[in-house]
Amino acid sequence: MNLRWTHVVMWLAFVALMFAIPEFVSKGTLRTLIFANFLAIFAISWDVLSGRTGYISFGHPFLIGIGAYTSAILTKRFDVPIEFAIPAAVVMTMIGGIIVFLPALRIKGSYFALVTLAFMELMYQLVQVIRPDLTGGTRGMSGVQTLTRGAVNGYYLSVSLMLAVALSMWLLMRTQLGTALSAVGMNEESVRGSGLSTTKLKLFAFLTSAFVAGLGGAFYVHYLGSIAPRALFDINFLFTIIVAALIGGASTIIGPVIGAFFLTFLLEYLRPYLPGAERYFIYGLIALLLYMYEPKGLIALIDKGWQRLRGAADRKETV
Amino acid sequence: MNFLEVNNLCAFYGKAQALHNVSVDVKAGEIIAIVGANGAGKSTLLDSIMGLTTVTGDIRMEGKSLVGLGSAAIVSGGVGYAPERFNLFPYMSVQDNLLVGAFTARSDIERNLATVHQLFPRLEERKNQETSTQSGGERQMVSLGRALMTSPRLLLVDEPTIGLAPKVCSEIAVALRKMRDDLGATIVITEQNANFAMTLAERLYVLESGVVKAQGTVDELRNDTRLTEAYFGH
Amino acid sequence: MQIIIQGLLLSGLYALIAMGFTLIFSVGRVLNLAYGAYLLIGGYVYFTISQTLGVPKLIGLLLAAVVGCLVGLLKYRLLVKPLKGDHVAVEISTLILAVVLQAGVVFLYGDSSKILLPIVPGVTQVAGASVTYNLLTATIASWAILIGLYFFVRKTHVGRAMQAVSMDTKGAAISGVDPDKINMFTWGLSGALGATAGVFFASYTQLSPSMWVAPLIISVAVVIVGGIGSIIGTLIVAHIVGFMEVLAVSVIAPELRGVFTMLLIIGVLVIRPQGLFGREEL
Amino acid sequence: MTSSLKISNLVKKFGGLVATDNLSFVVKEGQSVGLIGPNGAGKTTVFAQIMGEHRQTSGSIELFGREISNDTTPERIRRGVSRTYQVPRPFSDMSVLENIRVGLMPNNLWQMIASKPRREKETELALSVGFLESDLEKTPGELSMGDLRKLEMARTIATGTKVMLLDEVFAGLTVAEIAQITQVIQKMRKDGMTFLIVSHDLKALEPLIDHVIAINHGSKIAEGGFNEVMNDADVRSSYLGVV
Repeated sequence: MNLRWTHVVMWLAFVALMFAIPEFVSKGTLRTLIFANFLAIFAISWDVLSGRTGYISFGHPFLIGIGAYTSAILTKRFDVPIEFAIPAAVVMTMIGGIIVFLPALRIKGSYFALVTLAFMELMYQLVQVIRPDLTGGTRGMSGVQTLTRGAVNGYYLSVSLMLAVALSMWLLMRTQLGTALSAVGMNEESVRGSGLSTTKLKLFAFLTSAFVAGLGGAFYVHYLGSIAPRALFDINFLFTIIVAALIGGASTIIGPVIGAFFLTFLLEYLRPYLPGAERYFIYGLIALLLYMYEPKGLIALIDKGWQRLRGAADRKETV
Repeated sequence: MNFLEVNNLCAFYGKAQALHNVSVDVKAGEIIAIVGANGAGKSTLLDSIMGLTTVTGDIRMEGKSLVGLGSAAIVSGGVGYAPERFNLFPYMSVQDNLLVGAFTARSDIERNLATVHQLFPRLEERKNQETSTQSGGERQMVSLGRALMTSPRLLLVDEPTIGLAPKVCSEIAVALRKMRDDLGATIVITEQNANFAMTLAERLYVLESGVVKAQGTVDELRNDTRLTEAYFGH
Repeated sequence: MQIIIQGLLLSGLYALIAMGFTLIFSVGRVLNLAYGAYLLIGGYVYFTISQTLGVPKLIGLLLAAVVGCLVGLLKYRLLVKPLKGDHVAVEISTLILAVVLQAGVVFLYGDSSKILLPIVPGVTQVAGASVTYNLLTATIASWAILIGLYFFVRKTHVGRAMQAVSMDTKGAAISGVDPDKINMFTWGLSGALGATAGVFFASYTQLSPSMWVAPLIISVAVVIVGGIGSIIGTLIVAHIVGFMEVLAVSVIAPELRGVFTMLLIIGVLVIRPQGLFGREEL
Repeated sequence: MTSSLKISNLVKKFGGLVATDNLSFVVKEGQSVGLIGPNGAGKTTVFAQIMGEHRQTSGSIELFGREISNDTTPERIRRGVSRTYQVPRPFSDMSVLENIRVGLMPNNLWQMIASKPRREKETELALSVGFLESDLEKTPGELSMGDLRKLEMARTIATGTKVMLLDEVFAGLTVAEIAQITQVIQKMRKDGMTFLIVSHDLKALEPLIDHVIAINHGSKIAEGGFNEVMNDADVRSSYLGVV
């Protein structure tokens, strides 16, 4: 796993920074940060699957939705305590992950992406029709039990969850398993040709991604206290998740986190000028330009900048 | 000045260098053959003339450089190509395949079509058949026909006999000779089948691992050990 | 009877919608997820020119097609070509572009949906079913365009070159066809078709910034189920999708209108990824 | 000597086309055998069937006396046979060492997580195929064609293979690179590796092999010592052609 002390220091600094933030910012900003934390979790979940193995999921809201709906329905309609509802939601989402995994045994590339898109649209339409007494139909549900009161507590819960997910995924991806998953994304045939079962690896990626998505989805619904199909199974939401992962830097852990915070704050800073959905115009344009210019994301830009600084310093030394 | 001059050509597919300083000269109205084993770089040479690879060096037809031009410009400049795998359009009829070949030579369609039908009567009989249902020999005829539809002064044919029965091979040989004699086309073929090449061409170039190992007339090379060396190593 | 007539009319419209998407998928081997945005642009351009400014409807339709064509050309030059055949990158960037264009429309026209007046007003009765002249016009126009397109692709040099590029790019290049120019042309044509379809689609439903998603899904379904880019296949599958939708709405429940389309996409992709009419023709 | 690889009556049909036609041969343990034939003779198809990338129409493939036809590709590799490709397929964003690491990994998710990469073993393998210390952190984009072939061999050896199938190992290489790969193969032969090698470059192939099998149109036309096969009339006409 080759951990170095610099890693430990950087993680400690990161955690300390994240926990210190409520001391310095307003409650409004904290609410924005809470959304950024959840977005980061969703982006990490997307990246574990799509960024690593190359199986592009256009239906991630499908998984998140399973987690959110399961927990909301269990707590609101059946009075199941939250501490049981959330694990049950995660398990349901992992079952959903297996459903998404099955087509991946036969198809890949664009076709796989389209199937996942169809899953999302299917879920959107079914949720409104099947048992509206449970799902709340088109209007969704409100008055779902919340876990925390106030922005500060909400922030601490979301940031803890985000950091726990990020750290455990980071540790997992630093193992040989992480290397193998990335290898699947680069050349699946060569992974088989190295004697590794890609079916097993892919199943693991799908289950892990679903686990994180279900966890994030369930906690998210218990933070919001409400759920609506159009806000969840929505191309704009999907777009935000994917772009957060890509713009930050796919196939890394810190990348999706940076991407999520970047996007959330970009959206927030545009609010005074463009109050409605038209914010997505500037927001999307920036995302598109960044993606076209540097497909490896902000993390690669930062890295390049750092290398250049170091290069300049090195040159000075030698002179 | 020769009709076609290839000088110090190096060609690359990605990282692999497939040709090393290859030089070939062809006089107007000649038939020459590039022979050599599988992997010697024969197809690469023809692909390079057509602008389909990355090259260094020079390729000139009638003194004009072809390097850096796109395939479409090279075709309208008078080069026709029948590639090894034919690259036909599988779900189009024979006739439509030929008509695509006429994209840059629309004023000559009727004359060229008549020539093709005269050379290969079978293509006229089966003009509405889709090429995906055709035999290898028929596909070779469509491929040659499509190349003729571009009104070529230089015709490049990659492995005209590969996978074909001996009877079809001789049909193809007759057609190629007619294209030179009656239409005045200069022809470059590549062949793994050295014996076939020697019956058709006037001069040979022997290619081995991307390098020209020998060149000369058929008589000069017939008993030259360098020819068999290119295939068997000794 | 009502179902058959409704199904026929809707399917004709769907065939028109899917056609432009099919062309790009077939010739360029690219899934243009921003395809739905052509319909969006077409609808709003027509709205501005004919409904707001009061310019004759035919000119409005024509200008919508021209703008769609320009957007298509720009998309190819600025997005698709620089990304050179990286399919995933093209899909992701076109998806982002679709969101950008949607937001652009919100910016200019606001979030709420607008009613597009019927292009041809009036209603008639056909075998007991009431049919708006508007949808009838859309269907007739769609059939006329499809037939025209079919003959264009089959009988002209440029049309045959499009087929050639879709089947074998190298073969096309060595026949003197420049694949880049043909791609360019196809993107323009696809944009014009999409924008035209958008005008009819908007007058059938309504004009709203998110109206691009449903046609995109329909196009995806038609292309996936029909196999790669066949005009005939597109026509057939557009009818399957259209009739399934009409049946679902009238027999089961209106909310389920799209469910069977989704199931069809998933089923076909998983069981027969090459599509029901899976061969690569145009 | 026991047989490492035994192919019996192998047939592969693609629709009407017969790609492999009742082919049988044996590669004994520690032997190095050349598989030659003109373009389109069906050499690569034989490799694909041995590895399970294509399922044969009929016939059997035995590895160390055990039928492997029903095993998946990764299972066959675990049993000790693996191949390289004419066009190398590296992991594009990984260093030389990481590429080799994938070959060394256990096929068990838990062990993948629990066990650490064996960096010394990775380095040893890289150096054994002729990489320099300075190449170890390079990515495939920075490597030459010869290096890519070496990398693929190293990853293949890392799987613990006992029988190596090499497909056109010399294609696209410079003379110096051919010499280097030859050296690597010779050393591995001394160490007891079994080889089946496809190459159109017969001159480079000759020193590497104990004997040759020539195939054409999917069936065997000659087998024996290199010179014997080269002078075989059928082999000569399959290469030079008849009119």
